[in-house]
Amino acid sequence: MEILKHVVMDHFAHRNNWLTDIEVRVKLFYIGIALILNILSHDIIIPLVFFVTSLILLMSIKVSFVNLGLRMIMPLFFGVFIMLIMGLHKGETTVLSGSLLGYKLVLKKEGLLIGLLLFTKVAGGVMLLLLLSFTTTISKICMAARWMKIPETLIEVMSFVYRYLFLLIEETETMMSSQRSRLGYVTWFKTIKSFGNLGGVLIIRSIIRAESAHTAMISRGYDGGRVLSIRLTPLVKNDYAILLSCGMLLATLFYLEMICF
Amino acid sequence: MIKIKVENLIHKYPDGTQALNGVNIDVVEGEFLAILGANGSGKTTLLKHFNGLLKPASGSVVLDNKELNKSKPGDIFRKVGMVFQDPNDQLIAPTVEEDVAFGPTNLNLSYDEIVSRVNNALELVKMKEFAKKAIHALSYGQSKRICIAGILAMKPEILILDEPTSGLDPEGVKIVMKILNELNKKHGITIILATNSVDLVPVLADRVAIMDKGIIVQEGTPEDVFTDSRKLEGLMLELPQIAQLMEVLRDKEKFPINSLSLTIGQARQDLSQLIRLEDNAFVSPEIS
Amino acid sequence: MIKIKVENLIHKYPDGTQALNGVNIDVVEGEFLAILGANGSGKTTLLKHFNGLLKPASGSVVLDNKELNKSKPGDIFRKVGMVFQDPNDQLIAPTVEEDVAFGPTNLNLSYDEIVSRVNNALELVKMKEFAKKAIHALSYGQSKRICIAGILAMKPEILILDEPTSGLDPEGVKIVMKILNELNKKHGITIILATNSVDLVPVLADRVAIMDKGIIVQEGTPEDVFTDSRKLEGLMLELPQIAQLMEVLRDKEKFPINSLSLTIGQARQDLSQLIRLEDNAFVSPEIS
Amino acid sequence: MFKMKRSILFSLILISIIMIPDFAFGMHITEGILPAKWAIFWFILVMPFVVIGTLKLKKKKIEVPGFLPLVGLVGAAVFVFSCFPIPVVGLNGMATAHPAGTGMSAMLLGPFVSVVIAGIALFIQALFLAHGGLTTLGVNIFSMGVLGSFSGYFAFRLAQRIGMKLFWCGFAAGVVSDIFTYMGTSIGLGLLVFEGGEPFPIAIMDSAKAMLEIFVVFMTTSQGPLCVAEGIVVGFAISYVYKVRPGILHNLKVVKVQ
Ligand SMILES: Nc1ncnc2c1ncn2[C@@H]1O[C@H](COP(=O)(O)OP(=O)(O)OP(=O)(O)O)[C@@H](O)[C@H]1O
Ligand SMILES: Nc1ncnc2c1ncn2[C@@H]1O[C@H](COP(=O)(O)OP(=O)(O)OP(=O)(O)O)[C@@H](O)[C@H]1O
Ligand SMILES: [Mg+2]
Ligand SMILES: [Mg+2]
Repeated sequence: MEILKHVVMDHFAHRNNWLTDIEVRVKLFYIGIALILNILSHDIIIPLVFFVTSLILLMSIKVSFVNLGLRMIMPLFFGVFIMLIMGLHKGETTVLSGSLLGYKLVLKKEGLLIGLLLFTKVAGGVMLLLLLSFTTTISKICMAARWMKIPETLIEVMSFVYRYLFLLIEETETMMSSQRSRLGYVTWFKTIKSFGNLGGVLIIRSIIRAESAHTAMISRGYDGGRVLSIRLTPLVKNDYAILLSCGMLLATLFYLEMICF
Repeated sequence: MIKIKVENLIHKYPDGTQALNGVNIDVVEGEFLAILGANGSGKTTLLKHFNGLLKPASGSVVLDNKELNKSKPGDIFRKVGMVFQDPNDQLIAPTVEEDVAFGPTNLNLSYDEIVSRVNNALELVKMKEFAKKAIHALSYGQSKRICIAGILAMKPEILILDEPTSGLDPEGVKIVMKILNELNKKHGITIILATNSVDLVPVLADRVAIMDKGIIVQEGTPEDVFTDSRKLEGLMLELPQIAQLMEVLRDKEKFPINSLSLTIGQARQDLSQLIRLEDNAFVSPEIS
Repeated sequence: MIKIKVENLIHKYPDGTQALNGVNIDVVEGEFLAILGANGSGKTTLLKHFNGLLKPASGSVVLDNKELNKSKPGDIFRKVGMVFQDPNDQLIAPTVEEDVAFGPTNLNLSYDEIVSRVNNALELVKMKEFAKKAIHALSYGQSKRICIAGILAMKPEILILDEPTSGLDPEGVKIVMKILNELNKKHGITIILATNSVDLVPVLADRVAIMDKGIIVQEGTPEDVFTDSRKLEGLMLELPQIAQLMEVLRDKEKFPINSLSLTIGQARQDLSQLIRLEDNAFVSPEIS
Repeated sequence: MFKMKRSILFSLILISIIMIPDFAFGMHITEGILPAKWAIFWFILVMPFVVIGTLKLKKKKIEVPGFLPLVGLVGAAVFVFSCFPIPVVGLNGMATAHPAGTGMSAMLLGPFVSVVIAGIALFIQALFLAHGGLTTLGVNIFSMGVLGSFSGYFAFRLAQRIGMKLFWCGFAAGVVSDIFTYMGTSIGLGLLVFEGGEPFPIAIMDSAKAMLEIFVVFMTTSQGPLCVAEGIVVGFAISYVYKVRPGILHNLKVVKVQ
């Protein structure tokens, strides 16, 4: 739970800096195209370029290494894992071999190289994602989603999840503390049982909360219409300019990769 | 002019609890009515009848000469705004701005009108700089203010509040009470407020209704209602601290006090007058 | 004897909020300590350090001469019981009985011992007849009492309470305060209580510590702490109502009062003495 | 020389196995791993489920007032539930693992709505926690959303049909949905080995072997015991709700009114 709270906070996106000020649709366009280029790439250059540029951009708004590191750890472990799988299954040239509990394992060079490419793609892709999440609030993403004609219902459910997620996390933490302070976690089975109770309480609470949220909505005139109300401002010249330059940059990158490698 | 007329209101919850046992009360336009009662006396249940969130088992609630049962919900919510006890139950959108805009949007106003109302409401509760903030990043007192703003943006004629100050520190209480006082006295909004704390009621309310076990047992100006501590104690309530002191002084110390002062200002007057009386006695002993 | 010693305690929440900025405080065995502070001043954060629920960023908390960081959680929780602000966050078993038994069961006591502890705890909070009741069928005040019972059944030496009376009606407040007073004075349990309401503190606490922005700014007996309203107002707090009245009488009306009385009883004495003084003056004007 | 190589291999594999519980947070496939063709394939595969789920939601939203906040809040609760740090013991020793939670949401809200909730949770996790990703959203919705929800739902209903106690119904939903989720993830990863160039049967065999290996690694490290632990937790949770507020389960039509 601790780690979750540490990471799920979106306070970076609520700060004011030049990256958060960029139109959300422009950012989404850039990140989207970049992610596609990232997975299309055949060598490690493009992912590394994305990794480094995103990192620099994030540094420019003073995101600390600790914050980035915390979020990068798990994806990077995943990258290592994938490298191993690829190494064990693809290619011919044996690098290492051995057996584990009688199961024969052979690490091969070509596979490891493919794995390495995937590893860099993970690093690049995740850094791009972080670039988006550190500079864009969920409500802005909801607005953009509405502009993209994503069904209203989905956006509304997401805004509810987001609204109450923090509240429920906080309540759950308090409940866990109180269980702990009454020794609810002393043995494994008691721990599991305590978690079970906690899960049950969580469900009951969320449903009671949903009822009162609905009451509040009705008493504020809700009759099945929209939940979210703020509109996106229309795109202005500046946005188009950034959009265009992003597009050109990405196109150049793509072109370079096509001819050079 | 009578704004809301409640007659013989009875409410039964689905599990059989009869939370209201025949409530009668009139709310006059522009007044500040406080409903006072112990935990479980039925305050919240009564408030929810004022805007039709609950339906009476029998009896009637009449708003502006029209029975609530026969009005369209939309019309009622346009007139009556309600602030719930727990701000977390009331704030549903992800950011402050969107939440305040929620009500006006449902009134089908124009975009510009919505924006101006949101701004005005945030201005009134002094939370303008928090417009873009996420709801979950607010402190308790701040979220309480956003609740009020969200209702104000709907420009209701009647404002209903369920324990608006519980959990707030003294400064927070003062701010909320100041907002309410301004709304009532300057903007003429009718205010109905439920509470179980006695100390803030006398300062503001024009009229107090005391509830117990689902009925209204007493009604009148704060001065009328707070005359007898024993009666209130029977209802699990007590006099405001100052009134308790004055009562002790009157009954035990035999101070010559007529009516119990409820606020510090009144008590100050009363007590200093007493001393001055004694001073007079001292200056001109011959007269007495 | 010093039970808990807090030195230079600093706490940082993950999002960077530094909620405690160097707290120093000693808790003496058997005392009743009240921690007073505005919303967000860091009371809850401090309390959670007393039983190791939060870990200090720097500084130390020493319980019975042993650093908390180095003790086993089980040992700490055996000694220190904590009652949280919202009873709904604390009551997790389906029925009253089961909930109160939750703690003792985890202490691996014999069945008979558990039963007797549960009974005693329920007796203490006067909730014996509710033993079989479902938790969700309790009123707010009742659930608050069950929370206390659940902790009492673990027989802690120290009882920590976070705003134990918010949301309760005056009667409920009185009952909870009576229970606490009994536990402290009769059973010798050390009590630490956090609150932002000033009116109940002076009645009970031996000592008051005032928090602001994560540090303790003042500490002393209630009489020491509540001497100056302006200072308190700077901390978003206020004097108890009675003390406010006495202050006005002293400063504005020039009543000859030395120290501000905090309770109705004290104020009664002071004021009646004053009046009697004047009476004396009246009887023998020559002397003055 | 050969010995040294062997020990390097061993330590590599051991290290990665020990690390697994750390990244196995809900076990989502990370951004960047899937090549474009597979990404598109998975998106197309899950699209019908998401569309049906959304349509169902839309219909229910109009029919049942208050259904929208209900789905949102239960979604948030399941999200929080999937963050419980459950201690388990696997080959890699004592570790804390996190339940998938889809069994729970499928049980409460039905499989299609549960797919939608899983999709939203995955989207938020991809953004905030960098768990999973956007191009891998498809495969993750497939394993956690589609496989997890439907298997959990049917396991629950089946267990109910044969008259098991509510605890065991919840247990079944938890265990089965968890196993299927990991199966989905193994399939997604194993298919990466699949190569168009080789003859089809060989390619399939290769991927199948990889899938199996990945699945075995999951099951023997903390994820295996986690399935059981999640089952117990879900079982306790659902029977707790039934004991305290049976009305909730009746209203959601999880259990029939006696
Ligand atoms: N949803 C419900 N179902 C059944 N009984 C209810 C429900 N809500 C309230 N009650 C009961 O109705 C009575 C009145 O409740 P109400 O909430 O109106 O009290 P209140 O005066 O607002 O109290 P408080 O000061 O604690 O807020 C109580 O006895 C309560 O237990
Ligand atoms: N989990 C958290 N993460 C980040 N900041 C927090 C967290 N909990 C509390 N804070 C912040 O730490 C400060 C102290 O909070 P704390 O809860 O200790 O205050 P408090 O004195 O108990 O206030 P209240 O009277 O409102 O209960 C506040 O500024 C608050 O916003
Ligand atoms: Mg109420
Ligand atoms: Mg607090």
